Amino acid sequence: MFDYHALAPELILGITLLAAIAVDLVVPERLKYLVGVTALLGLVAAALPLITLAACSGIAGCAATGPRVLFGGSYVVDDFALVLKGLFIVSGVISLLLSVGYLESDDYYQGEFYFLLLASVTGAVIMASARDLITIFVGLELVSAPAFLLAGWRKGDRRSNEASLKFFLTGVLSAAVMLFGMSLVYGLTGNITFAGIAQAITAFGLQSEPALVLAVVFVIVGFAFKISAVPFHFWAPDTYEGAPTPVAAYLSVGSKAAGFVGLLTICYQAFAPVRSIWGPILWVVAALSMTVGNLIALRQTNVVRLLGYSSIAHGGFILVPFAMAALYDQAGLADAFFGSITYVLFYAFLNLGAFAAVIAVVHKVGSTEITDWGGLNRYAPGLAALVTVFFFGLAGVPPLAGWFPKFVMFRAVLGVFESPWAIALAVIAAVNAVIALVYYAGVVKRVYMDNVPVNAPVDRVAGRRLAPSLVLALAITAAATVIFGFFPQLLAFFGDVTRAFVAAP
Amino acid sequence: MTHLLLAYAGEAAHEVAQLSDGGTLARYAWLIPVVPLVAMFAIVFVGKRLPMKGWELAEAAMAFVAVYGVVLLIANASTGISYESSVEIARIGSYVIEWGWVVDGLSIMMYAVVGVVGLAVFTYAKGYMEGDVRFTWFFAAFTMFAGAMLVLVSAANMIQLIVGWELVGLASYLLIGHYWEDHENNAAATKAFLTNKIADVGLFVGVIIIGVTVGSFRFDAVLGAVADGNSALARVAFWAGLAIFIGAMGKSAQFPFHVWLPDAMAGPTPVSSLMHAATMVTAGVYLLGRMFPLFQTEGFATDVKAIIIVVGAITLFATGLIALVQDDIKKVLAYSTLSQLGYMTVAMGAGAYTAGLFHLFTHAFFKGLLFLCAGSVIHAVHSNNMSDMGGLRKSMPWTFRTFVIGSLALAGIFPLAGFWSKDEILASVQFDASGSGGAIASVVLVVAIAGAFVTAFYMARAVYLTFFGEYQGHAHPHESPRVMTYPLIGLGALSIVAGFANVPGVYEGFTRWLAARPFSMGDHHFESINYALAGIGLAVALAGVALGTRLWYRDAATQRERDRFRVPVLYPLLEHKYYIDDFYLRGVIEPIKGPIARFVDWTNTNLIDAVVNGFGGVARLAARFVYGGLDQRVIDLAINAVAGGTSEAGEALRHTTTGRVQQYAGALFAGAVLLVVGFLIFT
Amino acid sequence: MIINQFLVLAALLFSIGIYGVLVRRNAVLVLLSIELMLTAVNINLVAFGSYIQDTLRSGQVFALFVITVAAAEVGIGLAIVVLVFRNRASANVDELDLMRW
Amino acid sequence: MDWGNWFSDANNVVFLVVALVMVAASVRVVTSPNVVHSALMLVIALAGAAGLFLMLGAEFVAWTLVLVYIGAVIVLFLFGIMITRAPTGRDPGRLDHARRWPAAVVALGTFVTIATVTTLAFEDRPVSGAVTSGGDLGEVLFNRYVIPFEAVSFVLLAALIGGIVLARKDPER
Repeated sequence: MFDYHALAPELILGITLLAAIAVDLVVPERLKYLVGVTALLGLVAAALPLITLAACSGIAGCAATGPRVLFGGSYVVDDFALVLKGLFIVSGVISLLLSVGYLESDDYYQGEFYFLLLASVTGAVIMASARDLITIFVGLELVSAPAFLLAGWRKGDRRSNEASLKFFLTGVLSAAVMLFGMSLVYGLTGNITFAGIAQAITAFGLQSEPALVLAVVFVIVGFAFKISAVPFHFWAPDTYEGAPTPVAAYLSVGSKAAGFVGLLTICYQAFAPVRSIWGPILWVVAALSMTVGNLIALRQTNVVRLLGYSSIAHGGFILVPFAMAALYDQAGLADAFFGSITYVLFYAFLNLGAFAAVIAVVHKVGSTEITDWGGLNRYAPGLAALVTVFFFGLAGVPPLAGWFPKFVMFRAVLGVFESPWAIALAVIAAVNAVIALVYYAGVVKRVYMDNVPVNAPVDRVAGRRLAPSLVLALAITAAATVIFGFFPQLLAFFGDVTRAFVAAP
Repeated sequence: MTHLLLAYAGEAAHEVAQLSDGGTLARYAWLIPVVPLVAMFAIVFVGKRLPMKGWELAEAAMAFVAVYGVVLLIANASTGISYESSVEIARIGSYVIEWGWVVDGLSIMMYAVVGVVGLAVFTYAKGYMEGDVRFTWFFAAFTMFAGAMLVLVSAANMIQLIVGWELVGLASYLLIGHYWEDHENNAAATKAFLTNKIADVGLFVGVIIIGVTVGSFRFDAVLGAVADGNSALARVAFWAGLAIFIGAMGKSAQFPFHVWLPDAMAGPTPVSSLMHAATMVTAGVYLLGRMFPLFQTEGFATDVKAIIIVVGAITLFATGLIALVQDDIKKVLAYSTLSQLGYMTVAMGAGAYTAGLFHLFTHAFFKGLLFLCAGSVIHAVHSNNMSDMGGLRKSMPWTFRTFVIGSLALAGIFPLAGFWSKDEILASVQFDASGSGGAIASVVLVVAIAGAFVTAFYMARAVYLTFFGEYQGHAHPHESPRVMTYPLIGLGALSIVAGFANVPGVYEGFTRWLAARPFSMGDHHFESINYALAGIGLAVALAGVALGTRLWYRDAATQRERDRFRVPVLYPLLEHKYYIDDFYLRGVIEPIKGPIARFVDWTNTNLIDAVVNGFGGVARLAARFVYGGLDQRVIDLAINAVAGGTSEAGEALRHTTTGRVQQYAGALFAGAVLLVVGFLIFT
Repeated sequence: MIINQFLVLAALLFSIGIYGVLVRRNAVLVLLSIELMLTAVNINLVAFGSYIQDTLRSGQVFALFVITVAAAEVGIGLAIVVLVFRNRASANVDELDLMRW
Repeated sequence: MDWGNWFSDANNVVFLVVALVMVAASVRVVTSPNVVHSALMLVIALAGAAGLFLMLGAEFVAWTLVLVYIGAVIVLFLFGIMITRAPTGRDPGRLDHARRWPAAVVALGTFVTIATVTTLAFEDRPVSGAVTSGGDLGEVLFNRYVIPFEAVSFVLLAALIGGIVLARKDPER
């Protein structure tokens, strides 16, 4: 029968989903936040089995140690899966905390919102363990489908409508392309489990098969869309800008991380024998993402849009270790894998923090236009400091947490610095790191050095108090940004344990 | 106290000497970077509530560092100290990231310099910043600035060095932009930050290449690999060394990364003082010193030294000339700092570890002093421009005396500090020219001697224009309060005596202090003073002073009038219409139609002037060209073009996001198909 | 029956779908075109399933999942289209340009 | 390959006919000036696909396609068309962009790439029409693929709940 312990997080999340609907049906309008509380409790409860699974060998009555392989290799609960599940749950919790105050401040449907957010997190949690094409596809759809709807949650706002429709159409389209690729993978290898695909590629000698190139690229497109890598990125800035800001935060972290999980598992496992195919392709995508994302971000006047483009660029940084995969030895490959995962982990806290700060500032200032943020530190010095922490953190200024993942990324790519391609990519990444600093510092500069704009709607909203949940989210992310900057090992440890993923073929 | 049997790194001590591990003193040296950083947080949180608004915390922290540094220096002078300790904070696979502190000759020297100069500057800043609206904030950032530099200096590994390095950059950004109400200061802060960041890319790449090759980021592991002749490191040493030098060029403002430093004058004067003397700009030279064996050991990055020496020589001469035409007194000093950093870089490029760092040591005192004096003057006359000054020697006697001491030290006049250190650099370059440096070093030697002349020349100008003649400003100048003059006197005294720390053949203490490191530096030490070169150096410096006196020691109605050359031979050809007329009038028309007597008279009264002015004019014209033509146009243009180009590219690219979802879809398909087709074609 | 005849048909349907996605202005019609593409995927999956003679029936199961997910997507898509239409009285995708650059 | 042999198989003739009908219907889906016609043409294309599935022995998939798509999805589409009052007359200019040629080039390029690459990979290897029983499929579905099965049920639930929220008209707004 099933290993219920291994499936406990998913089961708890599933039950919570149903419970959320039930709560939503029975509570009156003014108590709808209880649905959010239910979702929050469910997420926390789902995190508990992660701990017991991680510590399993020491628990009486828990026989299995090491990876738990379920359903004939379709579903695997290993350290990698546990770490990523943890990340998804944490980012889900923070996204929920960001949402509560935001939803109550205006006339939104609350109960359904929490339900959909939870459903999306559940999809991501499933993806972390998915080791076959069907499960990962369905998991991805469970991440995306609620997100399409959430992007349109500000029903009366045409921008939100647009955001939703654009996101939906490009999303479904990229899913179709990805499915076409998956069908070819299935046809060529006769397998849908990642392990089976990898074996079949070697056994049938498909390494230089053009059809496999097509299949690999098409599959990558599906995930590249999710991580908004150039040239599959166009939806991201529009959607971030139009969608409710907490949704944008979730899209840029939870949903994006889910895309990376798909990319990591498929590339490093199913397509492990054809690193020479996806390596160069992701080289191009990484270089383009960093450059295009950063250059366009330079010219943005809206801070959410700016974060949208910066998130594209960060996606590129995360892809950098992938790019040289063809040249790595086994240890180097583990380093590259670790590099990407670590970047995702750090970036999650930094970016959620940045969005939390944006939500808080918008609450005070009433605008996402950067010019309206001028002189923020005169009337909200605490928020100004938080903006500084997160934006400089994203820029990678030590000792804030952002420096460490960049360092790991550079080390991974320079691990094969004999290759001119590695040097070229490192230089591109380095130049982009500098460019990124310009626009992050630009926002900080406005916050501290500009005057309060005369016509800003500041006076109208300046006195508003922040929701306690938002303050909690800010506290968590700010603490993470500072503490993980000084003690990166606390977080990098989780990246470290995932190395085994690469070692196991 | 356990003693380590380690060979003294230097050539000076031929015998195998004992190095001490420093005992308790070294084990608690981690306090040196930590105390200022703790003080910074304390100032941020409680500073405003304290009676002196946080200044006392900053001062106490710097006093602690100064005392600790000096005590270490004394201990090191008696028995060389070499101690190192690290605490692991993170681990990437087999790579360990650590927090460590190094207590050896090099770092002790830096602790002492940062502490002593910092203490003087912090004391002075109390008076200078009095009444500033962001007084507390200033001292928080200022303490962080010093603390970050100490983090950098104490780093036992390259990662920590980068952390300190970036923190210094961040603190300088905050401090340069302190008067952010003025837009120009913002721009200056941003420019400094970005120029540094671009160069930092080099450091980053270099550090990672070395770290990956050696398998550790610790300095002792890296230098150990150099000592063992690690072949993997030898293969990449050139590129790694070059990358690291690029990083050093950014912080130490070497050509063409020097552009940020003059603009960085926008910050309050104490910031400039600390930045130019002890922190920030010395970081690059310090880094080269820390990594010195990599550049010096045969088979490693020795080829980079040729680049280093050339870059240093260009910097020292080109920027020295520019100092000649500046009106802003702080800019004169800023360009002079660039020039002196050029000397230090030249020394490093010539393989003269001790000489380069000795100049860093002496320069810290007199440049810190000069900036504080300039601040005192600016404080008094409410203007940075020398055209608004003049005649201040009467109203500001202490500032005048100390400024003259600093200027003479900088100009390299015997027996002040600058004389000894500059002479040692010249001697090292000469030694290099006779050895591996070859022709390049010979040329550099000439450039360096010419630079000594220029240095004396522009400092003479600064002294005469500021303190002599008639006062031209509007405010009523007065001597600064004692909290400001005492630091001047202290630094003035150090500027006089610091040079005696290393007199070849007489007292070589500094050489021994610096040599207290576990790995051989392999640089050359002189057994005695090179009298010939010392004579030449002193002669050109005196010539510079003399020429300056001839040109600027005179009274005139306005400062502009005083700051003027009369060059009847060169200017007509090149510059000003007025001078063309003048030339015709006095050089051609009058002699022809006037009597012979007038011609003889003219010759008598003007020929010497013409020669003198002509010589000065050449220098001045060259300076004009370098400043107006090269520095302001070409380099600024290049930087602006890069910045503008990036921005334009962003603007163009941004229009690819058309808002039309079907174009997004088209891009998605086209991207996918192009990736496939491109891959199939190219492989 | 050979595998290639199904593959060519699927490629054709997929490309026709792409054409439709790119030229149709009405969001509902774009969605219809995407359905064509998914049909192409299903043909591929089922044909490959038969070709491989997969005992796990992965191809057919995959096709079932694709069909189900596509149905859900159509529901979501139409809800969004209705929402957009209500606010701007048009379902044309090329008029969605409030946000760009 | 031997076209004579290929044609002698009755299955292939049926395939050819069905495929031609599907392609023709698909082309109409993307070119028809009438939205309702487009939707109905999709029905034909899908029916053709169901026919192909039957030929390949995938009976359960075929009937699911018919039930889910033709029974439900198309009806949904028609509702969508009516609610959004998409133009149903004969006016292609309002339904299509002027940029047909670039789109056709992209589509053609995609087709050539996919078709070339895939047909070269598989050549003319045969496929069997052996029937898969629904029981077999169910067995696999509820054992091996139970996780995606549950997940897909949540996708549908989310689509349902979220769809209602987005599509309903809020009385107070």
